[in-house]
Amino acid sequence: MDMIGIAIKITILIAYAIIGTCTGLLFMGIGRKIVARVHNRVGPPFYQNFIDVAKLLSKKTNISHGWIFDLALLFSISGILLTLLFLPIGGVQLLSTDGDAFLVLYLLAIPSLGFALGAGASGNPNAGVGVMRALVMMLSYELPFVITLIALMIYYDTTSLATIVRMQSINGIKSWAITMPPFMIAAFAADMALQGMLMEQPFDIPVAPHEIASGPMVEFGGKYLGSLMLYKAIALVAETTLFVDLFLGGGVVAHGNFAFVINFIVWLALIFLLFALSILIAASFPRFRIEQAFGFYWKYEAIIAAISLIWVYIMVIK
Amino acid sequence: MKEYELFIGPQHPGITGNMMYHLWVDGDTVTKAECNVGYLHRGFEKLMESRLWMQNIPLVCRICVPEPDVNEAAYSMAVEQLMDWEIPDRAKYIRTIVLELARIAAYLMAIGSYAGSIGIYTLPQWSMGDRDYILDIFEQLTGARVYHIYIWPGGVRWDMPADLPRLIEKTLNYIEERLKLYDDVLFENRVFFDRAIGVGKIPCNKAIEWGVTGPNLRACGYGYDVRKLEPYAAYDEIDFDIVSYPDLGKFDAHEAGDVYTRMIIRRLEIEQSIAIIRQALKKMPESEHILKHPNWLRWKVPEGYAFARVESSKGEFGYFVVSDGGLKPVRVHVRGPSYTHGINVAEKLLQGANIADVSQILFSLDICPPDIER
Amino acid sequence: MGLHNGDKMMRYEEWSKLARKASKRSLWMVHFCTGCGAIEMPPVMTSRYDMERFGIAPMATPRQADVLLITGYLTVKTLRRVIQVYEQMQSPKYVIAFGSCTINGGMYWDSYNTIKHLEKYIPVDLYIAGCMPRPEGIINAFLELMKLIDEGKARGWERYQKYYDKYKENQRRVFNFEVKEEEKEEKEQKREKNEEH
Amino acid sequence: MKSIELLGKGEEMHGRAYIKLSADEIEESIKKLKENGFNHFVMLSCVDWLDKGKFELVYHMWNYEEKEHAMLSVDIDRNNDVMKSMSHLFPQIETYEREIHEMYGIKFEGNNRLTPFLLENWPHDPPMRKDFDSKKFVKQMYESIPFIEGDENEGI
Repeated sequence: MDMIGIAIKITILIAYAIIGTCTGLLFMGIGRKIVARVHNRVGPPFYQNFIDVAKLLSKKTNISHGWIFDLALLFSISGILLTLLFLPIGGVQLLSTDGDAFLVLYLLAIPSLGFALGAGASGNPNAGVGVMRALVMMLSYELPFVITLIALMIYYDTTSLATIVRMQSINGIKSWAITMPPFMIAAFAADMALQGMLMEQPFDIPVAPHEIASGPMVEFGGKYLGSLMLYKAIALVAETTLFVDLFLGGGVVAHGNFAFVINFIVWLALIFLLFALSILIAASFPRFRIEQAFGFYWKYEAIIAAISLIWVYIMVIK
Repeated sequence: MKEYELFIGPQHPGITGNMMYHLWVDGDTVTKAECNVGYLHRGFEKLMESRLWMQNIPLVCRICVPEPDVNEAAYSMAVEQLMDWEIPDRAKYIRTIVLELARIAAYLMAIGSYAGSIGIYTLPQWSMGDRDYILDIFEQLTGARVYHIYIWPGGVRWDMPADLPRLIEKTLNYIEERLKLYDDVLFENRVFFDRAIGVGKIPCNKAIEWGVTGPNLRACGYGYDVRKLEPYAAYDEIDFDIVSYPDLGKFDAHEAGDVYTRMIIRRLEIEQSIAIIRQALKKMPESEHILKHPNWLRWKVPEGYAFARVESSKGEFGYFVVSDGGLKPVRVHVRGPSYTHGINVAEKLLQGANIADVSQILFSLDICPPDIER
Repeated sequence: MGLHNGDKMMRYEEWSKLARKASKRSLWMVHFCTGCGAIEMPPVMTSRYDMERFGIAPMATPRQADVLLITGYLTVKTLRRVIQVYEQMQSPKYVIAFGSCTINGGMYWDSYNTIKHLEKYIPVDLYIAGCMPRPEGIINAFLELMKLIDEGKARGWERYQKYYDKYKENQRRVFNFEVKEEEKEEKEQKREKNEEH
Repeated sequence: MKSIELLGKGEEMHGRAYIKLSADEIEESIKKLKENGFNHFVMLSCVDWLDKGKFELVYHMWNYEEKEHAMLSVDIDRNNDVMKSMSHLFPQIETYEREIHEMYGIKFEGNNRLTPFLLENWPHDPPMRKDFDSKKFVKQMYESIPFIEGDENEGI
């Protein structure tokens, strides 16, 4: 590849990182505002999260707990950025390969593992319990999510995310996967899995403040916490984008020369709606215990996902 | 995973104030719990021995922070017993109203903080905001939001303003409306049932022996309430029924003495308190509001032992006052309700509990550390 | 960040001005109810007074927080934890003390277990007077603290670093309940009085 | 009153039974009352009578059925402050005895948990005793600690 090509790729990479963080932080801020309205109060300004990150990054002392602690955070952020690169955003996918639907699933696990590594290195028992819970949570929500993913792959006969998005965008909204009955129930299962990925109630078990004092984050402070917030912002975008890509046609509604602008806006609106739905659910439910969450995913959600899988299989055979 | 130690508190969101539980945890199960209190010990009982009888009134209300009025009432009643005073009828009714308003405020706080402990942050926001309207009533009546110093030996400090009943009625109506929303969010929430039913059960046959009182005892199926056992203020003239375990009104009864039942009892007693206040406002007679005091600086209280008890939102509050006929009390000993269920009972309930449930068990017991430590 | 070198001092100054602007609008406080003033914290945090408007939020652990609220009297036992919490917080960090009991002991002036002057043990950036301070007072204090941060005057944490030994000595004395014997002096004073008579 | 009848002595004081007992009788009396419906142990208080040279322990018991309150009072010598522990009868007595041990220095034989309870690291006399002068202590301890001097413009 020539130099110009590499330069363009790097520029786009930086643009992705900036778009990812800014969108994530903005949405988190608007989310706080929405939750505040539910709570009957005014709430912080929508740009509050930018200020928070700026403040955390400008802290003067930053206590590290060894090189694993430092490295783990880097691990998480690079993992989540890589995930973002593999996801089609408004139909545009930066990196692609065959079977990237599986790849994304694995890449999404990397940040959690990095997180676990860092929290483990901090040596706080609360963090240890939190990490255990986070790993169990990952194990629980992956099952229904993978089943729905397999259903999609069988239906579209591909393992490439880009193909799934392209197939769904042929006729605009009408061809989105969510318009089909089997995928409606699959989308429900996947949305619950998304709730777990975003760590919102009733699945905010790994970071429960009243139980384990915010779990893995307990020893993070200053710049480390700031980086963690950046990671969370990107993760929010990546996880909701995955859902949009799988069920909502990646937000692709227009084709043509400048269609990507429209698609980008539709994508933004869709991930925001998903995020808003998630925080509204969070505002009205208590949290589960870990074994209850596990049971919920493996009993009810997995069965729902399996029904959709069988349904899709019958449809495909016919 | 090998056994490890966990400290819940004193700086921890999942603790009911400034106290600490030292937990030994194996996997997810607590194998041993030890309560560590004393973070709020101000030595009130020592301070009271060196102050005049009237000077103690501003001190006693600091003993239970969420519900200060019960302390003033209990101390005043103990002094009245020693002085052989019968307080005016109007003062009795005003005391009833103030104590019940304080009870509603304390329950709103308890329910809110419980809801926070299981992760539903909407309810604390609502209930604390609504509690503030009750504090507004207190502000109009007594001049202060939290520490009122309103109930005095011999009656109440000043008469109730003529327009206050209207404000009280308005606030009560508002809170009744809001309770329906609370039901939707917490008390009829499926996840709440999953979390709370069968968790943190007080063994009902042991409850009395362990010294459990108040709503926690009523959740075990014993309908004991100091308001009925030893009626103080105007409770003997007011018609109300005690809420106790199997009869939970519109809510389903599940298991006796668990977190669910304890919280439902609190929820129902808010409605009961509202009914009591309405009756008291209707029946309130016109008379003096306070007896004439002797000069406070030379006020000697006759010799003797007196014990006064009041039903607070947390349980039975008792004041044991000993006088040797002097200017100052010889001894004032406070029985805080949390003294039993915060230390002994909580230690026993936490043993074998899941660490996810530790916080909700503590909040559902409604432990108030200042009344343990004083 | 990290531009602590002398030649980059100008840029550091400019940067720290920006940092102060950010940190004044995002004050996170430790969730620690040290005394009875904590009863007025829920109303301030929740729907009626809503301090999240100003970017103030409660945080579960001291590592994540900027502001330590001392809500009322402190017993010696709590002071030990407060200092632990304060030292775990990451600077810049601020301390707001509530109520008259942190200023001079308030109504607990003769109690054997409460410390009387908080500023002998940790640096205090701001006091709120009253027992107890009203929610409006608390919000006002936060606004005042924001002003101080903006002007670069809230530097209690630098003071703590500078006089660390003195603070530690005071803390050691109070933790061990060290009684300073003044009996000799008292006796001498009495003797002098007697002689005068 | 039922408790006075049961134990054969005592007087009524402001509607409650006040029964003076000796240290040997107390365990039997509490047991007897517990069997006869006094199943709620309210509290255990201690009063320091400095001029009479004794500590008075008061065991409060409550009968839910009869709605009766009994105060069982025991005197112990101020110089020989040892008492038998009653914590096997009601579990919460253990906590009260811990507190009284800390605040008055009374030793309870048979209570294995007489560890520091409210205070930490307390090297002086038990503070609730009448001969412990709180004001003098505050003056000697808290007031003697100096303020941190320094430049006015630094901090604060």
